[in-house]
Amino acid sequence: MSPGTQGRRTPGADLPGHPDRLWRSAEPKRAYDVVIVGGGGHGLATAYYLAKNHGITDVAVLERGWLAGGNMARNTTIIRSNYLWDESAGIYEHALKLWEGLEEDLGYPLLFSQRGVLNLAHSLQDVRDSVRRVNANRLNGVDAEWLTPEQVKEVCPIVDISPDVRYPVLGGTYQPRAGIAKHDYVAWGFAKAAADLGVDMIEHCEVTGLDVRDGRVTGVQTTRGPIAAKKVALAAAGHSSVVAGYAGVSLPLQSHPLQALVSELLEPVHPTVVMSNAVHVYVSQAHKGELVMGAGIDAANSYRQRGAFHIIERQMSAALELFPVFARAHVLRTWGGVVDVTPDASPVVGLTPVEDLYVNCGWGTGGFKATPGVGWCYAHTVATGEPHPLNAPFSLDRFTTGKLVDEHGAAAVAH
Amino acid sequence: MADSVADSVAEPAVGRRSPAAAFAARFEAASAGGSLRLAEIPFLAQINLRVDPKSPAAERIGTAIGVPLPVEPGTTAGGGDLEVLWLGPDEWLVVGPDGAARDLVERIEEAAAGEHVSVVDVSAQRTTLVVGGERARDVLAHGCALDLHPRAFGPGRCAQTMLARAAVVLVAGEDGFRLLVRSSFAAYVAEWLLDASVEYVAGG
Amino acid sequence: MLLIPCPWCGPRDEAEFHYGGQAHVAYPEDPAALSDEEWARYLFFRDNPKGLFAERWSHTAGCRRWFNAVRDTATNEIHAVYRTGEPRPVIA
Amino acid sequence: MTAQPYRREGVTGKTVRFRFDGRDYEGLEGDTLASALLANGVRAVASSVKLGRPRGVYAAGCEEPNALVQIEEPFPEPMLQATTVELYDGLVATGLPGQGRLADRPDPARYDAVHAHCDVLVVGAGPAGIAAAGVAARAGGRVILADERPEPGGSLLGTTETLDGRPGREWAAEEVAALAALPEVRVLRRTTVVGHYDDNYVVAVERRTNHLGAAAPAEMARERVWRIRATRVVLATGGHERFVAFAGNDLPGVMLAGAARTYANHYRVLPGRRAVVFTTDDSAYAAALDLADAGVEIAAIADVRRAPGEAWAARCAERGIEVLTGYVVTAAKGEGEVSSVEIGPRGAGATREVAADLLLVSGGWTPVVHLFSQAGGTLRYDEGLGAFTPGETRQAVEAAGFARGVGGTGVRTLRACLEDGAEAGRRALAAAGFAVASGHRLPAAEEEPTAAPAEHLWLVEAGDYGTHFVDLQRDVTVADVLRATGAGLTSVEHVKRYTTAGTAHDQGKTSGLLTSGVVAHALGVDVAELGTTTFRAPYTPVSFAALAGRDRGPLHDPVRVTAMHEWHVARGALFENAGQWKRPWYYPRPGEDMEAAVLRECRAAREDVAAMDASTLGKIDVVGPDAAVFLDRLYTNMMSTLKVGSIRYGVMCRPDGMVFDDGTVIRLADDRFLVTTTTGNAAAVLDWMEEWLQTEWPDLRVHCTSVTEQWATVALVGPRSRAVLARLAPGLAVGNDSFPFMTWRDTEVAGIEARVCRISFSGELAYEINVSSWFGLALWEAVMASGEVTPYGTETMHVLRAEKGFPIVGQDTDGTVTPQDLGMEWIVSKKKADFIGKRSYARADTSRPDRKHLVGLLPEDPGVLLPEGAHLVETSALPEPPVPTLGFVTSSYRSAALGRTFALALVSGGRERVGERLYAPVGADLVPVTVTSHVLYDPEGARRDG
Repeated sequence: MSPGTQGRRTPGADLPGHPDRLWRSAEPKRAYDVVIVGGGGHGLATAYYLAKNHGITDVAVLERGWLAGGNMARNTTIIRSNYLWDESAGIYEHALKLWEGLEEDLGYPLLFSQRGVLNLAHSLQDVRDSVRRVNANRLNGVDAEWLTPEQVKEVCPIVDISPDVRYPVLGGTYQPRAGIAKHDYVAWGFAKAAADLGVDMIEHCEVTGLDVRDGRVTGVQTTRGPIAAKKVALAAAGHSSVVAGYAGVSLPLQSHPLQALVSELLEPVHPTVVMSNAVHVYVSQAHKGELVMGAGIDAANSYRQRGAFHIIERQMSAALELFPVFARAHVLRTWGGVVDVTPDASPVVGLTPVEDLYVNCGWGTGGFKATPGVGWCYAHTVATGEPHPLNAPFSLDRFTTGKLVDEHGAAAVAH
Repeated sequence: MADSVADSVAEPAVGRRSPAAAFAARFEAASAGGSLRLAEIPFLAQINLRVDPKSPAAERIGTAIGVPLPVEPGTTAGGGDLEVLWLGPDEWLVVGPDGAARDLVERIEEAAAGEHVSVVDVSAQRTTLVVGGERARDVLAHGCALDLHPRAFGPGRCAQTMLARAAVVLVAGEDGFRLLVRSSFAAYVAEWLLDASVEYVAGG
Repeated sequence: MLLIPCPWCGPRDEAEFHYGGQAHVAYPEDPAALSDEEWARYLFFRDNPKGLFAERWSHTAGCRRWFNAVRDTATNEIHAVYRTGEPRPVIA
Repeated sequence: MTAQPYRREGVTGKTVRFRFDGRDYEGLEGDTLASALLANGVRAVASSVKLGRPRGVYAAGCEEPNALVQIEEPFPEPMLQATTVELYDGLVATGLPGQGRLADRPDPARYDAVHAHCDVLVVGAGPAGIAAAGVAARAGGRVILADERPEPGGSLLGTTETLDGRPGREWAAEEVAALAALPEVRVLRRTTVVGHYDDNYVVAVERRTNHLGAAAPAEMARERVWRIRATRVVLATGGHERFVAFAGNDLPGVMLAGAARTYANHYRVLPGRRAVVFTTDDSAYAAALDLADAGVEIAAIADVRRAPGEAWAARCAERGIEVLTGYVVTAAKGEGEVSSVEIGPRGAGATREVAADLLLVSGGWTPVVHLFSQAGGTLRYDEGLGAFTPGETRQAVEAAGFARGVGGTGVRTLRACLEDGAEAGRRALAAAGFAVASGHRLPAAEEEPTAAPAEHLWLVEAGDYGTHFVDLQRDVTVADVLRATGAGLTSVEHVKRYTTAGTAHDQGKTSGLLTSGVVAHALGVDVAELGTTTFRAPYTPVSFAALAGRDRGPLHDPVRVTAMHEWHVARGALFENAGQWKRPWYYPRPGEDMEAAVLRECRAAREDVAAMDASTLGKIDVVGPDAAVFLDRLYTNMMSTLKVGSIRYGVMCRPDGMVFDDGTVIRLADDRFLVTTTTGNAAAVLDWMEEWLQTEWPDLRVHCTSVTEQWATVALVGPRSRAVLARLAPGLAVGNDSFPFMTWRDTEVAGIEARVCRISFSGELAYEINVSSWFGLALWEAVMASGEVTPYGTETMHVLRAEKGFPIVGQDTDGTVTPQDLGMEWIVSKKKADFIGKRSYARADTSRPDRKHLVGLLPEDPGVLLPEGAHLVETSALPEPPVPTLGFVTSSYRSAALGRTFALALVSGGRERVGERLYAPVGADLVPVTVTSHVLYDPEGARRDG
């Protein structure tokens, strides 16, 4: 070794590896008790809990591309439960509790790191909304604190809290139990565990039709042939409208590109997760050292997994307002996912007008954090034919009654 | 019609202040090198006109002010001390000298003769900034996505567009560009222009 | 950054426009006559196709006119723009 | 300090001094950090991220996977490739162990962005790109030619090829200089095209002052983002050489053959003394011969093929260079760097060890298709090339030269690239609408040997794949790939994620195809079928600061100010950001805190006279025969019955019935109204009006025009406001009968033409005086001149209105609140057949009795101020969570008028709870409060007439 490189730390050395066996891509059988359309995090978690909690193992997860290659592979991995409304807090907090035992449950190192999440406030109204959310969280048993700018600085010393910036940091909410996990590991942990329980993982199998007879779903048409199913559970994220449309079910969804990016590996500078909805930035530093940042969604509907450049520029100018030390970090890679957004920025999980056809969609920019929680509840819904109490508020008919769960109005916590 | 919102104010000798008045000295300093010219033209009369271009009123208005309303999108028409900017398919901005607003409103409303038109004095809604000199295009290109090449945006062209984060009406003239900027944005645009000019001014 | 051909101003950057979602969704003639389901459909349900989509745009930073476009949401290619009130053109 | 031992003999130039890993060195002007380190014999530049193995310079450009450095001075910059860092005096750098380090101080440099437009954008100033740009430019096209290097030439820089009888790089320099002199041509050096977006929106980053070090002029942007909109794009991006996976292929001293050739020819540096060459195609022969000419001993060439190009073999034979066909390198060996190379026949057979300090590898060349792929183009596998080449695209872009795989053998041929580039330039300009004459003269290239077919070898088979590196930077080996495929993974994307291959700083430029090849090998499938991973922007890393550009600090977002702003600043007002506006929040006097200032301002407004700058309210002129009908449809209440000369308050809702905005409507004439909006919603309301008019009701004859900034507005408030106004407007009859509440008058105030409205947002006698914003400051100064009027800010305005129970949209509403929830049943017309939002009030949820209502709250302790955002519960002790909330505090203040604190809150079934005691959890306490009406001050409205 040269004198210049000897004895240095190797920052990548301490990361856990993967097991030697994950899953074998299965050939589709002719029929299953349950077919799950979409092999992303939600589909895989649903399969796992169907098998584990309900003993239903004659299950196929159909994935049009490679497993967990959609939004699961593209999100910024933030996990938190500090949502405004009781209904949201219920399902996200259930998810967070599951996250806290998930590595053990799945037997997979998920790099789940409860490093806390800060949501910054930049206007007096942001402050009101934030305090409102903190107080709501506490009543719901969700850990939450309101921090002054100085306390924000203690949690994350690189945040610029000077009053001279265009939109000064007036404080922030902090959820200490929140954090991040490694998205691929989570998907693969669920996939491996579900496969071990007998679930078939069928990749490169795109659903091209839903068979509906007498108002009841009976199976799916795929690029690898027809598959009969007693129940079909949709978990197709950005493509939910397309798939549900095969059964004549309309969903109140619009699909938009959402972008994210990473920097090169950097020495640790950022100990937590910072989100700033007012200026549309969310950033954490992943385990190997790269900064992971999310941007806003493109305004127009699109299924291109690619966003527009000006969104990135805008986001970066906001990011440097908060974190001037990031100036000479470099963007290595940007990418986009397709997110399905509902009118009230809350998901749709439950029954559909077609019998035995279930839907889980509309998670917008926030689906990753819910993965175990929604898998648990959705599996219950599919297994019993009745919504789990935690997803009952997220039924389709709320758009008719008007009982929306509006998560973008007051709290601005869309992500 | 009862009294109009549009009625321009009388002209007391003192007390008027234009939105970019505080920038006069800095504009002058930035213009000293000769490669760039920044200045405010304050207090121009500006009348926002909405009328169906195919209506007789549109033609009468053109006659009354002595400038036919330009119907080609993104163009201007001039005559005497007036210039008419195309803003939209049924919308124009009539720009005249300081003090001309009241007279313009009266002439246009008279020509409209009761037809459905909208005539609004917006003289104080926007101020006018000049960006001239050989580096004018370079400076504007930092924040304007339009192709400002003379082939695409030569004299006689105008456009509503964005300059950096501000909405502007951009007008190409023989000796540079004019920016019509919302009054509340004038300080931002002025600061932005001065900042964009740093390299060109320093380099001569 | 799409280049969107405003029917009046010509091609302009996407950032000058405001997106208006699905086109040809008329405000109901008589909302009071609608069932809750029908009203919900008007309020919240819009098509979300992967492929050709007739949608509304407003050139907010330019001439402030609303117009319609047919765009392929899988490729972002704009096949046609047309003025509000005109029928959706047939795209081969 | 030593002389540069590996510098070729007889090379002179300007000496540049730099420091690396704590040692001082000298290089030459024109060096990169990599070439200077090589010249000084520094082999190990960095250490690897996972295994900590020493790593040396592997490539000569942006594809470098190994030689990662941290810049320390003149300003810290994390993780750059030594191969792309131009050397300058005073450069201090260190080799990286995988992680870079950010500066702990603000970056003083300037960054900017610029828009550019052209008929043809040519990416890459190599032979194909220069030819393309030359044809397009000479035919009169607006051409941008962008190249990432400091000088043009591309692949010509690394060779000894001649054009028109002189060195290729000289031809390139002269031709590009000639093009740059054309008026419609822009040549961008040191400019990397990093992103290709929809509709030929192409993003490039120009590095403008990096190479100047500390001498960089401060006013010059260090990096510039070019946002280019091109009618046509020609991608002449050339190719990257790839390596082969064999044991020890990461040792310092192992280098891509083409890179070594570049170091020898362009940088005049010998990357070693004695080399073994390992190749799968003909291209490495040229490298070997050039290096031999430069003085490197070529110990042997191991060619995996049985039949290398005959001409090349002959040339080697002439020089006595041993060519071993059907041979592979089985291992590079050495302690910390290459000292010997083990070679042997492919498959099996006796190996032998050859002493060498340099191992040149060529695993073939991969066309650089990143931008084509980013543009949405498909890729197809080219068997001859052993790589993916551009296929179809809907965008107006094409590849040219080697980027298109011209030649088809994997070996770039100069003449073919020139011709292909010229053709592409001609096509592009013609497609952009130009008449292009044929007959552009191309320079004469030397005769090149016909290339023999390449053989595509991904890995040298072995028993142990532990040091067969696939991705050098991520320390991914063939063993790792095999483990991934063994775990059941069958897609390259999965393997990439399992192993992290291709995710490093170089984004897999040298390793991407190799990974695919190894995965295909492991799974026994075809690379063509397996495909490759997605190419994502940016092509090379881009600094955050470049992307942020000048939208920083005060220019981050426009600061909107009123005509009176300077006065507020001079008076020491503190400001609140209200959207983009800066609004005076309160005006503290010396020694006053916010509470004291606001109480004083409130008292002045209630007991005396006070004034606020209300200019930020949105104002829209609505005119036309159908204006009244139009406003009836937008507002929940009736506007058509409003009399000319009068004013009415109104609320607008969304179709879902939720409050969207509120304000006053002034009827100026039968067909003319002036509508005011909240400060934050001015643009949104105007857009809302235009949307309905244009898309739903084009039959209505109405025009809307924003006049927000035409007018400056002063709110004059308090029992003495009438007296102040009377003095300022002697021509105005200010009596209550002649100027009643909710009417307006045109008059002169302080000699300025003005419209005075008698409206009140405080419950007090109040006026809003509107003048041309040119006179806003003059009016304000006139109002303030006597010193009797107290200026007040938004905080006081909020207190005053809250005492009266007037809601603020966005503070007391959150998009889920109806007018009925606000206690404004009276403003929701029962007479109108329809208005926007009406239908929604018949839905189940909007008619629930337990909806949240706006109510007042009085803390039982009148000194306790509830935090805004506090929630309310029914019980005096908190049960275990989850505890259902009854609602929350939207506004909370100390009231001078009430002599106590109070709050507004949205409370479930709140109007039925008036008189009830509820509890607000605040910290560890439960604060008892009493629910009251939301109108707490002067409920009879006795004060508004003074």
